[in-house]
Amino acid sequence: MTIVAEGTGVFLAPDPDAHRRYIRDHKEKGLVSKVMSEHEAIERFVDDGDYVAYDCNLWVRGPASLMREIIRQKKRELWIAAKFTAHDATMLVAAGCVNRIDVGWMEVGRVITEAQAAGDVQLFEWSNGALAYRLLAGSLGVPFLPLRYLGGTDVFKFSGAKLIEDPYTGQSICLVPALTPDVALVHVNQCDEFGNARIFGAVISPVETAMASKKLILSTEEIVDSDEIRRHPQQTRIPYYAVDAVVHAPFGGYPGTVPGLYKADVEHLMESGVAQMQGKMDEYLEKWVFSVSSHQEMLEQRVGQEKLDTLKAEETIKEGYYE
Amino acid sequence: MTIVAEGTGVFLAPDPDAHRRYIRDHKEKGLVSKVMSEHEAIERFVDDGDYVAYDCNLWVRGPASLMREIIRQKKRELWIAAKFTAHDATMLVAAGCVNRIDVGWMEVGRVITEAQAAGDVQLFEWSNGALAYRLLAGSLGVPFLPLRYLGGTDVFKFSGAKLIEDPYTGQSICLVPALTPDVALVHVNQCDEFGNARIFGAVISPVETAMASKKLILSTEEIVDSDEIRRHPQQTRIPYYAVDAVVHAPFGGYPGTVPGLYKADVEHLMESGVAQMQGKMDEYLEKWVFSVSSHQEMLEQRVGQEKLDTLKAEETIKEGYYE
Amino acid sequence: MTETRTFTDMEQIICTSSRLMNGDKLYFTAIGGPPLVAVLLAKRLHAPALAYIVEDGTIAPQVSLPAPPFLIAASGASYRAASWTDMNTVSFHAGLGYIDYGVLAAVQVDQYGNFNSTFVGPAYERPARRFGGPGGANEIASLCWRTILMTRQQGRKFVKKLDFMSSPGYLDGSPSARERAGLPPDTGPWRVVTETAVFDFDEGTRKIRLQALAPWATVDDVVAEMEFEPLVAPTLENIDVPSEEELAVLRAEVDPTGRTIRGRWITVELEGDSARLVEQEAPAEGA
Amino acid sequence: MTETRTFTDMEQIICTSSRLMNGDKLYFTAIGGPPLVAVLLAKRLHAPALAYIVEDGTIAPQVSLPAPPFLIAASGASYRAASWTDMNTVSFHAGLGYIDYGVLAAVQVDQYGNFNSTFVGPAYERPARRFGGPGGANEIASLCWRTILMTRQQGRKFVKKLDFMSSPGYLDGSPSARERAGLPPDTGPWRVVTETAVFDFDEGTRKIRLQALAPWATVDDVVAEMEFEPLVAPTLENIDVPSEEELAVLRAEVDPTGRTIRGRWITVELEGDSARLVEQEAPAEGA
Repeated sequence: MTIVAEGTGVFLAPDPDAHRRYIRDHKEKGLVSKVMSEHEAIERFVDDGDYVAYDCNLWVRGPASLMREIIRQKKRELWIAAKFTAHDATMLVAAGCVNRIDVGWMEVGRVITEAQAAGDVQLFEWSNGALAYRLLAGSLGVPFLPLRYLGGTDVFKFSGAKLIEDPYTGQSICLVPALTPDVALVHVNQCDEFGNARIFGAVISPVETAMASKKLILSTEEIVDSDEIRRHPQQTRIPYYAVDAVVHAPFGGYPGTVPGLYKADVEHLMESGVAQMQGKMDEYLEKWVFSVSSHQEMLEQRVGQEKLDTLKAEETIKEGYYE
Repeated sequence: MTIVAEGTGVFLAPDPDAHRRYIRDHKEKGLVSKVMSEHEAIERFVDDGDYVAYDCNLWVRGPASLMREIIRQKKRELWIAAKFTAHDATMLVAAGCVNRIDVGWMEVGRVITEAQAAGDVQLFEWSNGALAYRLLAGSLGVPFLPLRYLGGTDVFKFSGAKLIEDPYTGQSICLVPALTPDVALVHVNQCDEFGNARIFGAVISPVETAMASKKLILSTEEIVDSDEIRRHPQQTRIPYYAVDAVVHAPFGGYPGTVPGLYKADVEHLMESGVAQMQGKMDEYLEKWVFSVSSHQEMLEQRVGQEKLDTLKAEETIKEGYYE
Repeated sequence: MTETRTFTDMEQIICTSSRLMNGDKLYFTAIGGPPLVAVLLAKRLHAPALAYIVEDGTIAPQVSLPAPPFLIAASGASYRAASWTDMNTVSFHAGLGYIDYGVLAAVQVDQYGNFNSTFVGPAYERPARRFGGPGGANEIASLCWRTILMTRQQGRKFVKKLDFMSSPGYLDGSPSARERAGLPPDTGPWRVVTETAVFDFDEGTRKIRLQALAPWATVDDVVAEMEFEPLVAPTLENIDVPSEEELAVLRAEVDPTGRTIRGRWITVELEGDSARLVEQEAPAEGA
Repeated sequence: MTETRTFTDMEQIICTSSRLMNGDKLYFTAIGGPPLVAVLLAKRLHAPALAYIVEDGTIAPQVSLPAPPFLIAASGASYRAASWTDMNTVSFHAGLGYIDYGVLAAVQVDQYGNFNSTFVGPAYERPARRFGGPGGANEIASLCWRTILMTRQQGRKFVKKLDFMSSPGYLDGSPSARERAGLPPDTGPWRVVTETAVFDFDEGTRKIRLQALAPWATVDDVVAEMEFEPLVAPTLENIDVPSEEELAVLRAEVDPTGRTIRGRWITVELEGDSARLVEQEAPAEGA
């Protein structure tokens, strides 16, 4: 069972035993309410230097309000997994929160290019699938998983993957290290006060992300009664005992969409794109993050009820989500 | 990356490349109806010598009618994965269909003990979890997966697991080979004519079993319109392109339960238990399998409408399944 | 004031085990038999908030009592769960360190808490008696932080050498034996519960140690029903006999068909904290 | 009878690609951009039964046209799917061999069909231009049986050496190079489609080979827009220019906002099977 080749990338090293100890010592097994404000959730559960994982942010069901709170609280030296994301990384880098990015796919522009050139941010190469798969490994509690891609490419060379001789088939196969983030941010459609959570629609990897991470913050469009959760146990995708914080965040995915509930605010997405192209991310962040004290205040003072009503009204597809 | 220890058990060797070629050459990607009789499905898709996988049979949502058809057609030299099963293995061994069993947990009595002593059946030791996990590996398309149990026990010694030094942590960890059965039998609540299938309730590993196998036969309580399937895509657990046969089999799980639909026939389960203890499995099989030409005939002539109505009426819990 | 109480050996095992369980811990139990009955009893009587997961993917169900017959194949077993998942998913939760206690039954146990649920007899191919296999016991005993084992106090159950080691205790008892075998550290058997005794494990040697005793049994009674001599704790705790309430709930609500709680009958006379054996049935063959 | 037709380079690429697609095959497409538009066009015009999966776990959706704007973040993109799963699940289906064709866009392609979507420029740390990363392209190009690549016919896109190999073609072109790198056998790039050409790959050398040509372009035109000399098939097939129907559907239904189909304008004069270039815009910088 030979190691044929190894990538040279820096990666968050898997340590399943340390992860187990953390879970044992910190998770609440009883049914206790975890409902708290976004401020408290981010303050208590996101530390400077943390590896932060999330999905598909600013497009579909992303933890956008939690990310803005991270920026508002000026968290520093975060490491993120940018898989299948829009300009989240740009916002976080512009705000000075992030200095390491594992790349699957992210919208990139001058903010990140300049930060990379200045040495303010380091990029590490993976792919969307490889990052989702590393999170799967983390959620299985194992230190690595084999996979049948990455090999042969520069992504492999810049990653933490290894090419080995498979002891079962004798053929070459890649291994990738499990990813066990310090904290996961997951936006869900519904959960109860304990954290039993429902997610409606096609997804990237919210369940793997949730279960792979040491700390887990949920933001939710709706807090529903626990009895209602228990009437449809098959809909519960994340169990309460994994959850550290439940943040009630209607429109928490804004400016992205929560399918079945509200459309993405394309106008806003354009505004942020233009801001980054024109080098005006500071103004953008001031307007949307720093000049308001909370997500709720942003919705009221920056978006406005009329726009929110429109985004809801225009999402006419409910089928499969809410009916 | 050293191999520290290896089990000596015989196991179905993983060959992901051969599996891929089979899938490429045999699966239908278009939307074509796969509805056929249980007779045709078993005749076309179960060959003597096949490795057959299924879940939780004779208890909960098992492919009981398909298994009886296998016995009726006198398939020979099958190899089965007995994970979390009742006396399925007993029936199949008594009928002379099976000569190899990978054991997780099965109800065992004199039929299997005597067949083992006579050399008519070989047992290979795993655990429920290890077999479900091997099927997961198969469904991921990889040749093996690491896991953190089996090691140190006699199960390990009698299995096909390997203990290696993990190239990421330096610690000992087990590997188990992927299990890619020749054919999966999966009983589902609902599917459309193409095979898009819904399963309601807690499950063992029907999805992994389905996706890990070369051939896939579904039996279903109900065939629903494809438009209805597409109105709730999140409920589809098995996609049509993996499915080779759809057998309409109301009460297909009998004498087991399909939760939310009908109760298990405890009386019947007792009858089969007694038959096996008294060495009368031949009589049992004659009555319930050979003397009837089909599942439908068994229901009509051996179970009777009154009993079926009672089993349905007594399943008063619909919540979470059908409401 | 004396009082006479009659119960089965299995009822004692179940009651003693259930008293070890708390509402703020998470349990992984075999899907039926004594482990599930003990969990349901604890939940019904002193730990209503107790949550447990089952191999079939059911997470934290709220079984309404009286339990339906044949619980293993009844929708009542997963009623009002927090989540319905699958076998792999709950194993992963155990692997991640979420599950505090595994609760399991064993056919044979050795001095390091390794146990057998595969076969007894001289040779693998010709078992005197073949059992169902480890089921989920191997993973539960490997991945949960602590394991509670339930078995009867009989010489053929506490053996010098297992006929087959289906699931791990402390293996050969050497330091880090479990870790070297690929199992997560700081895990292992925590208590072994029988009708007359509770055993724990010595931290230094990882050998089984008598820790508590039924008031109607002596250390010699217990050791007489073991193939090997266990360690004995300096002070032995007292095991309460099943209370009237426990027995009533067990028989009427948790196991109304009596399939699990049946066993050999034991009658004791109670006086304060002490109990005197009045009568006990001989063990049945193969029980 | 001559006729004048005007279309963008990207419209040509999309139409040519979509004509390569069949209703009885399964496709894995990037979630947006030209690959998805080509698939939607094929599904709308000549292959209504065509099924495709997307990285976000959507299996075989039935997008109702006209497509909603910003499809990547619209529920319309997964409307009436056969199944909603997740990113890992659809990758597993590809890994199991279910997916016939991957459809992807590339920033740079080399002679073995390896491609880049990470950065262009002299050094990794100081890219002239940084792109989003491979996204799902690495897994799609590795696991699907065949890959269709879409890119513009420009010298800076067909390069001798990639600035970064984000996703695999035939790697160094040596026999079994992909297998030695851990990828499944019998997979690899199948066609590269540009506005003027379709390339396939020589079976022996695995080198890119000009296989079809737009009627208004010559082999020299194509080769002039490549850093290396491709192989040329003995007989070149003819690429039809976008039909009026294709353009109408593209513009009105598949990409009504025009975000994907925009590009440099090309005007040709058609006469029977031949077409004469009337005018074409110069390529935009960075397009």
